[in-house]
Amino acid sequence: MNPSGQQQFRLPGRGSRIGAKSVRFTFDNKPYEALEGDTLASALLANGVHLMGRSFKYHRPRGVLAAGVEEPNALMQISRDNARTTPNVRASVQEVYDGLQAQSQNRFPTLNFDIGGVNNLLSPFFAAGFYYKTFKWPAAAWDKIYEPFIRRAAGLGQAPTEDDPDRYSNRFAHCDVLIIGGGAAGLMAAKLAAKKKQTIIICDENPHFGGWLLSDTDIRIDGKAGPDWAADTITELAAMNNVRLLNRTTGIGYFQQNMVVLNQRITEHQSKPESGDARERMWQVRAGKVIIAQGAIERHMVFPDNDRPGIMQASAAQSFLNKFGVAVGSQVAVYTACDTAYAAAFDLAEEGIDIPIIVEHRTDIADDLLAQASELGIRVITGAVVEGTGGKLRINSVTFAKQNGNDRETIEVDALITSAGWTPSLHLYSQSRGKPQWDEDTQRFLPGESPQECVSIGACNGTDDLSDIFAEAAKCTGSRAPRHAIEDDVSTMSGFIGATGTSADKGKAFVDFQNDVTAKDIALAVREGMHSIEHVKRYTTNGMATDQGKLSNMHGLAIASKLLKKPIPAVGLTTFRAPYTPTTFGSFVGHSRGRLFDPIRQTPIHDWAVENGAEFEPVSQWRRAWYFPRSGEDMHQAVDRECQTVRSVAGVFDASTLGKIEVVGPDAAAFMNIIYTNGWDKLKPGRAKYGIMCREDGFIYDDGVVGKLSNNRFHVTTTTGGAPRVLNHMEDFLQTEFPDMRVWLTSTSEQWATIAVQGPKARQIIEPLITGVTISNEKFPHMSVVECNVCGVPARLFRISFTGELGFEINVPADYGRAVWEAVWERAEPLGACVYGTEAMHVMRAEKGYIIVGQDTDGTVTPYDAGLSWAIAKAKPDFVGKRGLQRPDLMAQGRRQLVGLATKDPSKVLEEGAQIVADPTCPVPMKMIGFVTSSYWSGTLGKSVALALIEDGTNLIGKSLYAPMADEVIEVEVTGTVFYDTKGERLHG
Amino acid sequence: MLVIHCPYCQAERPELEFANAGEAHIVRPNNMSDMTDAEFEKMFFVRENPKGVNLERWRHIHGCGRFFNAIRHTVSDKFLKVYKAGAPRPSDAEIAELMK
Amino acid sequence: MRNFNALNLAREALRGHKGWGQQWRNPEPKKSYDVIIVGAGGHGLGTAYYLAKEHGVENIAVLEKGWLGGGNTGRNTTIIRSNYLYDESAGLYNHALKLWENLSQELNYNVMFSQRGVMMLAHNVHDVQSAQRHIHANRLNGVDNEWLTPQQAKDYCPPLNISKSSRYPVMGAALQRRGGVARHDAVAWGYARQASAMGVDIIQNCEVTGINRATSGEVTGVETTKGPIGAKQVGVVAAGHTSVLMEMAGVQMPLESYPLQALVSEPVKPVFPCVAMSNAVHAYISQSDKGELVIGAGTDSYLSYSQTGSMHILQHTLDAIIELYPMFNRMKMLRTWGGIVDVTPDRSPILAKTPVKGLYVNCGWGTGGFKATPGSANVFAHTIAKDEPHSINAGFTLERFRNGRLIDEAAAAAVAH
Amino acid sequence: MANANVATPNNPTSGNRFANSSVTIEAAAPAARISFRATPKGAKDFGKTLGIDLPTKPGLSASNSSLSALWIGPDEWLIIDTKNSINSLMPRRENANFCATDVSHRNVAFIISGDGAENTLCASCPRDLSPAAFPVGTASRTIFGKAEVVLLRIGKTSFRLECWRSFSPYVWDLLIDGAQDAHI
Repeated sequence: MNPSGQQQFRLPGRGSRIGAKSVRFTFDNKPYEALEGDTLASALLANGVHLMGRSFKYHRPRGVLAAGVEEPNALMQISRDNARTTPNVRASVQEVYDGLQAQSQNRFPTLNFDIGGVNNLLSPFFAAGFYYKTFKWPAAAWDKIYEPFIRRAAGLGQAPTEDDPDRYSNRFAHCDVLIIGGGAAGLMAAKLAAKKKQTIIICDENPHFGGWLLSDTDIRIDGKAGPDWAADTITELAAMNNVRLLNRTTGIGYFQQNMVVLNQRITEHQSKPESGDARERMWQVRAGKVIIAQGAIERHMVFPDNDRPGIMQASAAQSFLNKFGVAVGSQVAVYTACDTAYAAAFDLAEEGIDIPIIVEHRTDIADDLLAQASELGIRVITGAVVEGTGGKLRINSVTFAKQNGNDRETIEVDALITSAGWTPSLHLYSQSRGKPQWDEDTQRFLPGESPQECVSIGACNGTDDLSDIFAEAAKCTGSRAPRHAIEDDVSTMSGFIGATGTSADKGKAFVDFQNDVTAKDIALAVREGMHSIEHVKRYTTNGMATDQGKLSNMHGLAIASKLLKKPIPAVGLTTFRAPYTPTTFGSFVGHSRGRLFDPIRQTPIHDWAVENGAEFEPVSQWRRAWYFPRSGEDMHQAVDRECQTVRSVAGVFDASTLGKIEVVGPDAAAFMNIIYTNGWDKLKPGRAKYGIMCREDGFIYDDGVVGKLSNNRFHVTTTTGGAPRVLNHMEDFLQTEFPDMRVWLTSTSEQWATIAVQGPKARQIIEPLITGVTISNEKFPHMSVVECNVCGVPARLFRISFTGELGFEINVPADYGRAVWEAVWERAEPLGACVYGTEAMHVMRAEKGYIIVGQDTDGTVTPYDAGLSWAIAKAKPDFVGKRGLQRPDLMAQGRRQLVGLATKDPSKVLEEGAQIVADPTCPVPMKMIGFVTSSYWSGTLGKSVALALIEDGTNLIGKSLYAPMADEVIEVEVTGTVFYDTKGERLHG
Repeated sequence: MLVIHCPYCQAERPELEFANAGEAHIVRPNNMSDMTDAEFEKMFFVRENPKGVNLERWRHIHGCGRFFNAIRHTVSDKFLKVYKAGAPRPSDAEIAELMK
Repeated sequence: MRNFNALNLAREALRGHKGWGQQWRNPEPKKSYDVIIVGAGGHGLGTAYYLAKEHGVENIAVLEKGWLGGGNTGRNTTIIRSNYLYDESAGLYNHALKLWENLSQELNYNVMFSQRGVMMLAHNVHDVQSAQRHIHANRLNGVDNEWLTPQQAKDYCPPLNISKSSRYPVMGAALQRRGGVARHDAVAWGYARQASAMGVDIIQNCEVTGINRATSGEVTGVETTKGPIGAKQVGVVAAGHTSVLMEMAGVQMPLESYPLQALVSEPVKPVFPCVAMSNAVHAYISQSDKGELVIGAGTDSYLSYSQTGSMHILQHTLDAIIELYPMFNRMKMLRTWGGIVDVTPDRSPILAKTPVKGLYVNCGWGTGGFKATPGSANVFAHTIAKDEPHSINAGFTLERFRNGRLIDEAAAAAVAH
Repeated sequence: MANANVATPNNPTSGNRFANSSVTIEAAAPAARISFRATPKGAKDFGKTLGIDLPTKPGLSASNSSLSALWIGPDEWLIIDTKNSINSLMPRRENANFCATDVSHRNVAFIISGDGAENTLCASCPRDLSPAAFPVGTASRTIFGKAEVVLLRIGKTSFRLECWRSFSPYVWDLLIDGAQDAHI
């Protein structure tokens, strides 16, 4: 040991997981050296730094407690740069890399001197549940004063403030056997299963496989030291192509039907990650069989002032020593109720570290342990308790006594290691919906029956003995028990649960370190009537910190159980929630970020619109050209120009996003009769019709023009957003209600690019491009459809209009969409026509009173309400929605009906969504009789136009109503829905 | 994500390929107009919603496209049986047998 | 019951909090009660509280199969708002919001109601139209709700991504400033404590296994795992389990029960000042006083009583969260959990009498019942006490599914939440 | 054969190509495609016309030198012909037992090949695509990220992926993102 320089607590030649190369890192801006392979915690301890964090509520100084994922105290902010900063990283897990920057959290101004520490002095007020009892006076102060204060004090690290530049990825995987945990149990299971030619995935959350074998120097398997046996086994497995080894990979969640989600960390330990490498990868594994070999987690002892830096788990001290060659102190006391702590003490003593005392809570200790202690000159006091500790930013003394309070003694130490026994990790077993069973003998929960194809082996199954573990591995893989020469000082892993100490009133005996939950808090919760463990948890927040109760849950349960005088299983066990350890959002999101969040669908004509300056609007998954501003135009001016140009000359519009469904078969018309409210028997091939479909409840579901191509074939169009659900709706009725109909449905939405040409000169524009048919008004009247060629391409040409003008819609196979569009535009532009977008389309259809499903209807509107009673074939014996429409409320008088509204001041444009009242002087809450569904400025008409759903609207035509706005009341007159060309003559031009 | 056996594909497929389509064996009568309002309510709105064995419809929408029926336990979420659309509702005795 | 006040708190702080008694009694059930409420969530406990306090009913029991507040009350993301579209909804939720504003004082229990504002994002023209329709209707109903431009939304909620190039660009937002969040457990505990003090027996670990009716049809009591208990009136307030309970009385319900998940991140310092919701991309988020980002996920597509959900639902939820708040990509998920939500065909609740005399039902809150807790409890108590609905819940009947007079918030806004 | 009077086709994926050390992803050439729906008799009849038996077992496909017929559902096939024109494939007249719909332009396709092809797909497709579960010739409609696709395994390490054309930019980007990890 070199007490003056860097890494003064590093023990040369010790540590199976570290290399010789040194790396540099900073903690709170101070530079330190570490060795390759160190965790941040082992590196800081090597440098004699124990103070690593502050607690959540009381801001108490804290050191590292554990060497693994259960660490509650040593949480840090790790940053590569401003964007790559991560809060709440466990120093016991983070591997050190050259250049790593770590900052302590939840302290101001510094970790050594934290003003928040005043909370510790106020802690008598801040007992469990104090929030609920206070901060209520005066009422307004909660939001303004108390809550902001509480929020600032809580919260640990800082969220990043920039977008994360790193990549994350996902992999769906399938295997015969998934093994979670690569300790002795998992490795042996993998070895045996692999021989059976099964496909295997084995993962371990640590950088190295081996589990506890890496921390225990006493184990020999076939004469090999634990780490060597693990390394050889890995080499063997890695050579087999049916085995996938995933280190730094945590089984975070066990879902239905043996789907287990693994989180793999790929670059977090690298100084300079390869660009392109994902930071993390999520594995969604569907396994034939799952073998859980997660191990067990050592519990700390609960006693007064058990949280000073320098106090840690015995197993952590042993891991720091044997994996990293780090001594956790020079005078290390031990407080234990479990045999395993002796191994830690002996390992430390053998390195020459002073072990002044083992305070043994139990009275009956195995003779060989006592003998070995005595051999090493270690004093053991049995039946004893630690009553308290001294020190501020580091422990400097420990006070212990016999359980009856006799023989009190205080000695100087710089570390105290404790063990209360081991808790089998049941997290994944429980998530698989297994019910943990209480084992009274060993005072622990163990896996019970497995509801899924899964088995727990090793320490997580409560098995301590290595040869027993290997036998379990053999059994669960259907193999013969392997023969191995095993040397292991088997020690039982059971211990003590609950709080110890004779003078419980002095000091704080922490159960949950991070959330500052003490044994007294648990007692208070019980006293206040919190008798379910879920109540205790929620009232005290025990087990709700970032370690999710891995250390605290059993202690909390035992304390409550004792006070309630109920057996532990009767108090209950809180549910184990995924994820097993906190898991980056990014790894859940994986590839689905930015442009991959959701497909952005674009039409074949999209690029042309981009090149011609269109603004776009998102419509369901699509981007649609909204309007085409010319230089200097705002939206209003562009839309105005587009509308007036269409009405006076013509316009070209990309309607490709409309849904299209081919309905084909001998029973096609009969099927259409069922799906639509309209009748389809009389429609002749070559003709088209506007159709309405309802749900069974009678409300409008979708609409669109349908062309009849032949007796057996309809070309159905749907709304843009409605296409998938309409097809599903049709398939549902076809497959399940009318399976005997010979009809087939095929989506052709994307087969066709649809180019609408509308306006007085529409025919003139397209006529020369068309071959095979005559499109005169006589030969090809309004509501016609024909198959022909356009620009030499097979096309479906419709004569339809959504503007009220003479109109055509050209459907060409999508690859030809852009070329045909350009050919149309080449003819249209010289004639003074324009291209127009969805906004102008909306204005023009509103001028004509044509509805948009979803805007002028909202799922509570019937065809009658929308003024579409003419589209209902009442004589049909059946159609979807027929019975629903007959329900009393749907037939009632005075329902909201679609009407037009004319503002008294024609220049006033109503707001869409504005509510309409009959009496604007009525006090709030006002009686609203309807609302504006569509409203636009009509440049063509020189006034505003609006559609509205108004109670009994058709009977109110000519009457005045009011739209009360925030700052004015707008008077309107109820009108019909058609504002432009009320006779509809222009359609037939 | 469940794994669902599609009776048309005769294989297990991931849930992401399917859409749940609600309660199974709701009869849409031939002459809907004769239904009372109460009967319509029962058909369109009222649902068994059992805590236990549920007879439900699925559509293999991103697979073979077919609607089919399944018997699933709503506490364990386990499928007990799948069968093609139009096949008769399994008898209570058969369902009880499946539960074993 | 000792009052929670500064003086008592100070006194207790100095003596190790030894003097606090039980917040509620744990009695054994009596042979019979005037009113039995089935389900000790916030709505059920609140109903008992208002029955005792406002209607003078003295002999009340609340039966709970698990532990009180352990269902959806303790599992939701605690969003409170009242900016609903239809008059009936606005009336009900605004009644609740007014009660929320004084609930800590009323219950002498800090429910930590924090009016930090609820912002609902609009991502396309249709969303904007829908938001405006809500805002106008809300104004005339006396419910606050205002329109924010994208920049104003960003100012109100700095982590929000308002880039025009995002997949679903933010085109604005509707903000209800009076909306916010509360501490869910405290609501159940606060009601339980006061109800218990007024003599209401809260009986936990007591599952109802049958509803008993006289030959003439009316309710006479319930069968439970603690034996039969008589009652003149029974109110079922059992969320996801409503169908199962009502079936015991022979009443079939227009309900379906779906798994709903939620999740929290690890705690961080204050970074998200309000509640923000997006129906279009299905993302709901706020930050708790502890510092956790609280995120509501979607429902699975199938019925389930398992209180667990699927991985892909969590993924889709976080996809949406990161689309809107890309800076949270490195944050870590700490915990997920699931609940069972009972959903009606029109996504509005049922708060009503039933065809069975003496049997009342309060259900169908779907994913958004927490916000209504005090209002729902208050009018449901009225409905039971008077054997007729309060004017506020008069529209929330069972009959509406027969006559077609739905309160279809779902149809009007894609998702009611 | 350029014809000044005939519009020039424009395929959104043409020219797309990506390669790294383990996988190559390319846009497939335009092809004639039919969505074919039929009764069993109709399927037999049309199979005779095409000169190929339409597969009747789930998940199978049948191929000859230019044409592949993919089983999609019990009454649905996707017929892809990389050489012949759609006009030469489409049935001459309507038939009460089947329905053939031209979807040549609805779909586009990518060819994913190389040792990392399976991994590339498994980044976003939940199906088991191992050779044991998805041998050469297997065809299936499935889900790829948030897009519906049809997968056909055309070789030991190669797949054809068909998707609707407006999803192709998304599918392409997702394939490339998956390809970054294909060597793992």
